[in-house]
Amino acid sequence: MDKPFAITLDVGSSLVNKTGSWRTERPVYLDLMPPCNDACPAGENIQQWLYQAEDGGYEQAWRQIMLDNPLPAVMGRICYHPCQTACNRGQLDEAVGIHSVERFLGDEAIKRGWTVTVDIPASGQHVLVVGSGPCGLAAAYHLRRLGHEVTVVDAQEQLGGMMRYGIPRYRLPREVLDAEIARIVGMGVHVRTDTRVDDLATTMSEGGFDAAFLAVGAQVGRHTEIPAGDSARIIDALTLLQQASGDGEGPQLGQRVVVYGGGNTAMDAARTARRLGATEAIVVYRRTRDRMPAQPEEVDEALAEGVRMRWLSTIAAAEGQRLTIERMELDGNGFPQPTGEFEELDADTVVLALGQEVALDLLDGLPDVDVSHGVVAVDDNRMTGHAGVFAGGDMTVGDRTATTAIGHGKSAARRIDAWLRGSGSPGGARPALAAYERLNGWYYSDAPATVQHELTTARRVSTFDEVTAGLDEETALFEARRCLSCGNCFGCDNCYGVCPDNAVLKLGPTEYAVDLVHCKGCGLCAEECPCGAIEMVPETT
Amino acid sequence: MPLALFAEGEADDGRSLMYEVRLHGRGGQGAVTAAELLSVAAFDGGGWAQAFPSFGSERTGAPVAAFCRMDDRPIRLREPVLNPNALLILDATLLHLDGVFAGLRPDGIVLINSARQPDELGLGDLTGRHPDVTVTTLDASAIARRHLGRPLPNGVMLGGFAALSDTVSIEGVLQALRERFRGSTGESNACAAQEAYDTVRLTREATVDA
Amino acid sequence: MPEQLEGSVAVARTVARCRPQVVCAYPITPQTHIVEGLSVLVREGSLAPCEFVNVESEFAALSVAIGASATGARTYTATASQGLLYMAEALYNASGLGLPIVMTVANRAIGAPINIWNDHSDSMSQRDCGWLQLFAEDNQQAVDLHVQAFRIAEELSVPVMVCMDGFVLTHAYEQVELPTQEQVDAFVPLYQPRQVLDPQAPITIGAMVGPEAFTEVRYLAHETQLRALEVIPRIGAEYAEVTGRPGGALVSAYNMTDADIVVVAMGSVLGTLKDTVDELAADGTQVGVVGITTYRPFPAAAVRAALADAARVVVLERAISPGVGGPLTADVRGALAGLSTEIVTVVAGLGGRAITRPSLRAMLLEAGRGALDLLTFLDLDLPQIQRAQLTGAGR
Amino acid sequence: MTTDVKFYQVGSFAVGNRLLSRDLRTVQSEETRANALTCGHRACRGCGEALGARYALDTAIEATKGKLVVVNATGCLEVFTTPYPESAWQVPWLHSLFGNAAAVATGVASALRAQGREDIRVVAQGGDGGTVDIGFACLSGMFERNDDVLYICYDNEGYMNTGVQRSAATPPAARTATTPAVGPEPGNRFGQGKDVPAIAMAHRIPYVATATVADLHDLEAKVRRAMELRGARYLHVLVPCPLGWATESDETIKIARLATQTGLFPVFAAENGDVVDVTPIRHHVPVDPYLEAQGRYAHLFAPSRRADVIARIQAEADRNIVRYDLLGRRGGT
Repeated sequence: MDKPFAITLDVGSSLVNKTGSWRTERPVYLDLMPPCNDACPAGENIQQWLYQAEDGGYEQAWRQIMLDNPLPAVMGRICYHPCQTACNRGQLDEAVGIHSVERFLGDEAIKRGWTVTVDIPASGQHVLVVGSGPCGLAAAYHLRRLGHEVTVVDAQEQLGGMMRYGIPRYRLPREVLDAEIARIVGMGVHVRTDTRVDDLATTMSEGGFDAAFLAVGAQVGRHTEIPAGDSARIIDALTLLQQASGDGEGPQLGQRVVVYGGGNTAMDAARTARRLGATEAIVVYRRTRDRMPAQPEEVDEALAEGVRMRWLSTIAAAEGQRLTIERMELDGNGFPQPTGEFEELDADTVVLALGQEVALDLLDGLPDVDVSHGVVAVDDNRMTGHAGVFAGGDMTVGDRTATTAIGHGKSAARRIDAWLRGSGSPGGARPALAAYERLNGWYYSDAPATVQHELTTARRVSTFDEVTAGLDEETALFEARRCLSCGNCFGCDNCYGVCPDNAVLKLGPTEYAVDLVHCKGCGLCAEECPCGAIEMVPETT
Repeated sequence: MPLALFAEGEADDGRSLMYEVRLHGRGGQGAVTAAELLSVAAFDGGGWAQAFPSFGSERTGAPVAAFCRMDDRPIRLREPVLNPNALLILDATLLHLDGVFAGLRPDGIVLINSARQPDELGLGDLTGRHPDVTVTTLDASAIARRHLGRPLPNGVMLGGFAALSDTVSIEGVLQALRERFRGSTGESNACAAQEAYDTVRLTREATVDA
Repeated sequence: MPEQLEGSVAVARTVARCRPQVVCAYPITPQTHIVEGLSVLVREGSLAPCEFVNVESEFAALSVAIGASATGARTYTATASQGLLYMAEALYNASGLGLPIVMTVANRAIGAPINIWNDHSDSMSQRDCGWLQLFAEDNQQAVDLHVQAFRIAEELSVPVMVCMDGFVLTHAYEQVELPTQEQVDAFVPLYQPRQVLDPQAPITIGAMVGPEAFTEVRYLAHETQLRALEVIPRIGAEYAEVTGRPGGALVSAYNMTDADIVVVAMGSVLGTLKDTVDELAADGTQVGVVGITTYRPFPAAAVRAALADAARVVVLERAISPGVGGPLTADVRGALAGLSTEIVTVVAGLGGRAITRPSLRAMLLEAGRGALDLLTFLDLDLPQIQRAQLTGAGR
Repeated sequence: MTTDVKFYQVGSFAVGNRLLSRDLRTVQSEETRANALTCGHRACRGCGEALGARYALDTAIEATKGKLVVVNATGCLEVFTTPYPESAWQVPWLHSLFGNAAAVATGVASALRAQGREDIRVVAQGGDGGTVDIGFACLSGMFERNDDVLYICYDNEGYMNTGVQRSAATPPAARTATTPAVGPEPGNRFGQGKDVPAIAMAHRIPYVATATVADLHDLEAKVRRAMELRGARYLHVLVPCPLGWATESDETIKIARLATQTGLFPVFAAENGDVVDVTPIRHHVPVDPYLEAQGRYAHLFAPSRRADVIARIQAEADRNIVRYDLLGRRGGT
C-alpha cells in the first residue's frame, strides 16, 4: 500500500545523503614498517610470517622466512634478535618471543622435510661464492633461486664457516646446521671444500665464472704481544672452538683456564673450557661489563655456568703457569689506562679471544679491490673495486653477526643478479615506521611472554648438549599470537565495527574499504585500530 | 473604543542600500558566530544589521550557512538571503557542494579560506558564468593557527572581508572580536584579523594593478 | 543605548530586569537560549534572589511555576511547540487560578510530522486557554512586551504569553534597546499577589466547583479578558512615557491611507509585508497592513475600526484549522460582522517555509484583482500534492 | 561474561578476530549484520549514540530473527535519522513523542499480543532526557505493568539535540548551557540526578543492565540476554557525545572506556532486582585523565586546578567501585 506523503519514509532512504561532504580528513589504510622488520639485519618480514604462524600456517610462515633467510633453524638459535629489542610489545608488557618462534618454524621444517624449489629458469650464468659461512650460503641460496648456477668454495673440509667452527654445539647443534646446509646444497649448489682460493683472478677465469662473491669471513684470530716464556701454553680461541667443534674429545686445557678478551668468542671459549673439564674459567677483560662487545645474554649464560670475570685487567706477562695481571682504570672517555698495580694469577692455559681479522691474500691478483681498516671496501651494490667481484659478511663493514652476514648475502645475491642481467638495482622506498604511540594497546589480551626452558647447570657444564630448548607447538602458537602486527591490518574488524556511519565496508575476512560517499572523517576507525594501520589524511583544500 | 488605540505609520519610499552576505562553513567552525560578529561590526559602524543562522539542526561537521544583512536604515525584512552580494567560504572543502554559489549577484565578491590561488580551485564555470565576480583566497586557517594555535578561521575571514568591502571597517571587526572574546583570545583574534586585512589588501592592490 | 544582540539574549536580559524570583527551565528549540541566558545571570549573581530550576519536562516547568506563583513569587518560564502542548492541562490550571505567570512562547510548528521551524500553530492551539497572548513583530517589541506583560499579568491577575517567532526572531541578531533596570523597577512594582499560600493566613486554593458556581467563575474570567482590552493600551502608553518607545498596542497599522486592500497578520512577517507594501506603493498599488499585537483577548473593536474603510481584507495566517481554514480569519470575520468587507484567507509559512517579497507581491496583486480564492496556501507545491493524491497517499 | 578463550591475540576485545570461531565474534563483525541504522544519517562526526543504536538493534534483530518493532522518543537519535525525505532506519520504526516512548511501546506490544503475534518483539529507545526526565512516568508505568518491552536508554548525559542542556543524567560539575561554569559552584550541582538502573531494579523487572559503546561484546551479550526474557527489560548504554562533552570526534570510544575504567560508570547486569554479573575494571585509572579529555570539565583545570571538586568526583567513582565490587576484591560474583 502506498505510504502517507512525507510523514512515512522508506527504509534506508538516507543513503542518498552524501555525508562524505562533511569530511575535512579521510581514513587511509597503510602498511607501515613494523619495528621488528626494520631492525632485522636479514631483512625478514617478521610481522608477515608471525601473522601466518598465528593461525597454524606454519609451513606458509616458514616459506615467508625462506624468502629472505635460508637458515631459520640456525637463526632461531644464534641470532641476537635485535627485532625483540625493537618490538613495540616491549612497551606494553614484554617483547614478542620472535626468536623462539623462528626456531620452532625452522625445526618444524627440518622435522617435516619441507624444501624450496627454484622456479626461475636457468640464467646460464655461473657465480663463484668464496666462503660457506652464513653470508656465502645465503648468497648461494638466493642466487640459485634467481636461476643462476652457483659454486661454493671453502678452505675448511665442511661447509658452515663460523657457524660450524666458531659457535659451539651447545648453542648450535650440528644436526640442525647440517640439515639446513643440506637443503641449500640440495637446490643444485656445487660445492668444493678443502679448497683455498689464493688467486681469485685466475680461479674466476679458469672456472668460467661470470661473477664472484667473497664471503671469507674473519677467521684469523688477532694476536697481541704478551711477553711469554716458552713454557706458557697460549692458544687462539678460534683454534680451541674449531678443535672442540667435532664430536671427538677436543684439546686438554687443564684445570685453570684464562680467556683474554670480552666478545662473544671469549664467552664461548670460556664456556667450552668449562665443558672440557676446566674447574676454573676466568675471563680477563681490560674494561668493564657494560662495555663488553659480547651480547648480554651470552655473558649471563657464561656466568650461570660458573665462568668468572676479572674486569679492568690486562695480561702483562705469562711465565709458565703464572700470569702477571695489571689492573686498569677507565679514563674520561672510557679507554682503559694502566695503573701500575700488578697481581699474580695461575693458569694452565691462556686462550686469546681478542677479535678476528680477515685473510685478504686471495685479493692479491686484483689490485683495484681496495681495502681499508682490514676490510674490503664495497659500493652500495656490494661490489668491490673490481667489476663482477662482490663481497659481504665479516670481511666488509657491518655488525659481525651471522644475521647481518645473511642480510649481506641476500642483498649481494640480488645485486649480482641485477648486474648479471643488466637490470636496475632492486629495492623500493621503505614505508614509515609503525611507532608504539600509533597503537591502541587496549585491544591486545594480557599475555606474559613465554619462557624457553634451559638445561640444569650441572648438565650444561658437563656436556655439549644444546642448552636452550625450543618451544612446543602450543607455546610457539601462543607466543606468535602475542604479536601486535604493528602498522599492518590483521583483520580484527574494529574499523568495520566502530564506524558510526556504517561507512567502512568489509570486502573479505581481512579486507576493508572506506565508503567515501558517506564517511564523515571522524577518525574513530584510525583511533580504535589496534595496530595503527589507518591514518587520517587531510582532504585537499 | 477610541480609534487612537493603534499607532499610525507611513510607507517608506526611498531605496535602501541593503548589502547581504552569506557565510558557508561546517557545524562547529564558527560560521554563525562570524555572521553575528559581522552584524555587530556594521552596527558599531553606525549602520543597521541583522544576522541569523540557517535555521536547522546541523551537526558538527555538517555544512552550515549563516547570513548577515546590512543597511543604512532599520531592517524589517524577515526572508532568507536569496541573492547575496558577498560569500565567505570558511572551508574550501565545501567548494564542490552544490548550491554554495546559488543566487550570487553578478557583481558579487567571494572570499575563500584556502592556501591556493583562486584559479587553482577549479572555479572555472563560476567565473565563466559571472565574469565580474571577484574571487579572492586567504589562508585563514594558517593565520588562525599561528595566532590562536587552532585553525578557527571565522574571525580571520572577517578581517579579510573588511578589506574587500566598505560595508564594514577593520576597526569595527577588531572591536567586535575584542568584545565577544574577552582577554587573550580576543586579542589574538584581533591580530589575526588585522593580518588577514593587510594580506587581502595587498592581493587586491596587486590584482588591481595587474 | 541600543545594542546588537540575539533576540533570545535580549529577552533573557530584559526578563532578568523584571526581577523574577523563580525561573523554570526546560530545553526546547528554539527558545532554549533564553533560559540559558537566565541561567548565567542567576549563577553569576546578577539576578538575585532568584531560583533557577532545571525541570524534567514542560509540564513540570509550568507546574513548578504554578506552585511558585501561588506562593507569591514573580515567576517566568519559556517554551515552544510540543512543550506548550505538553503543559496544556497546566495552562488552563494557571489561568483558572488567576496566577500571573509570564511565559515566552517561541512559536514553532506542531507535529506530527515533527518540525522545529516557525509558525503559529502552537499558540493558536491554546488561544482559548484563558492566557493573554501578545505577538511581537521584532525583537525590540518582544523585549518591550515582556516588561509590560508582568505589569498586565499582575494587575489583572491573569497569566500572559509573549509570543515571538522561533528562529526568525529568537535567533536573529539585531539592534535592540533594552529598558534599564531603573526604568523597569519604576514601571513594574513589587508583585502583590491576589491570593497566596501563607501559614499566617491559610486559604484553600483550587476548590472543586460544581454546577452551582462554575458558570460564574467562567463569566468573571471572561470579564477579566475584556478588561484587558482597556488595561493593555493604558499600560502600553505608560510604558511609552517611561521608555520613549511605542508601548504595546492592541493592533498596529501601516500605509492605511487610501489603501483599497488591507492585509492582516501577526508576528515577524509584518516586517517583510511592510517592505513588500513599499515596493507596491512605488508601483502605484496601495496596500495597508494591520498587525495584531494583542491576539487574546481579540481586540474586535480596534480591528473593526482599523479595517472600516477596507473594501477587501487578506488575512495572512501562520496556522491552519484543518477542514475549516484560518483561526485568525474567524476572529477578523467576527470583528467585521455586518460589514460588506470581502475577506479572504492566505495560509503562509507553515513549518518554517520562507515568506518572501516576490510571493507576497504576486498574492497581493492577485488579491487586488479580486482573483484570490477564499482560502489559498501561499507557495503550495502543487505537483507534490498531485503526486500524493494520485497514489492515494493523501490519506 | 567472557567464555574461557584459548589465547587469541586480541581475544574477545576487538570487534572480530579471524582466529576466533564465528560464534565468539560480534554481530557487528559479520558481513550480514542488519545495519539497523545505516549510512547517510546526520549525526555529528564520532557520534556515540549512532554507534550504540546500531550495536544494540543489530543484535536484537539477530536475536529475534528480524521480528522487531522499534519505538523512538524525540531527541538526537530521532532527529538525525529521519529528516524528510531520508530515513536511516532499516527496521519498523515509530517516532513517539518526547515523554511517552515507553507507553507507546506498551501499546505496540499489547496490539501484537491481541493479534497473537507475540513472536514479534518490541524495543523502545530514547536518550537520557527522554528516559530519565520527561519520559520517566511512562517508563515506570511500563516497568510496573511488566509489559514485554526492552527499553534502551542511550545516555549521553544531557539534552544534546537542543544544544547541550542539563538533564538528570548530567554528572556533577559538568558544564552545560543551563549549568554554566560560573559562580562559586561551577557546572552541574553535586547531590542531584537519578540512578535510573537502580530505580529500574527497584521495580524488580526481569532484567536491568548497563553497557557502553567501548565494550561491544558485553553490550551484545546483554541485548541477547534481554531478548531471551519476556516482560519489562531495561538497558542503559553510555554513549559519549563529542559535541556535548567537548571531546575530539575520534575519542568517543576511548572516553566511554575511561568512564568504566575509572569506576564512574559501573557496568553490570541484574535479574529480578539482584545484581547477577559485574564487568570488572581491567586497568583501573583515577578520574583525572577522563575529566581532562573533556571540554565540559575544562573549568576544573583552568585557570587553576580544582583539586577539591576533582576529589569529590573521585569519591563518586570509589563509591561505585566498592558498591559494585568493580575491582573484584570481594571475590567477585
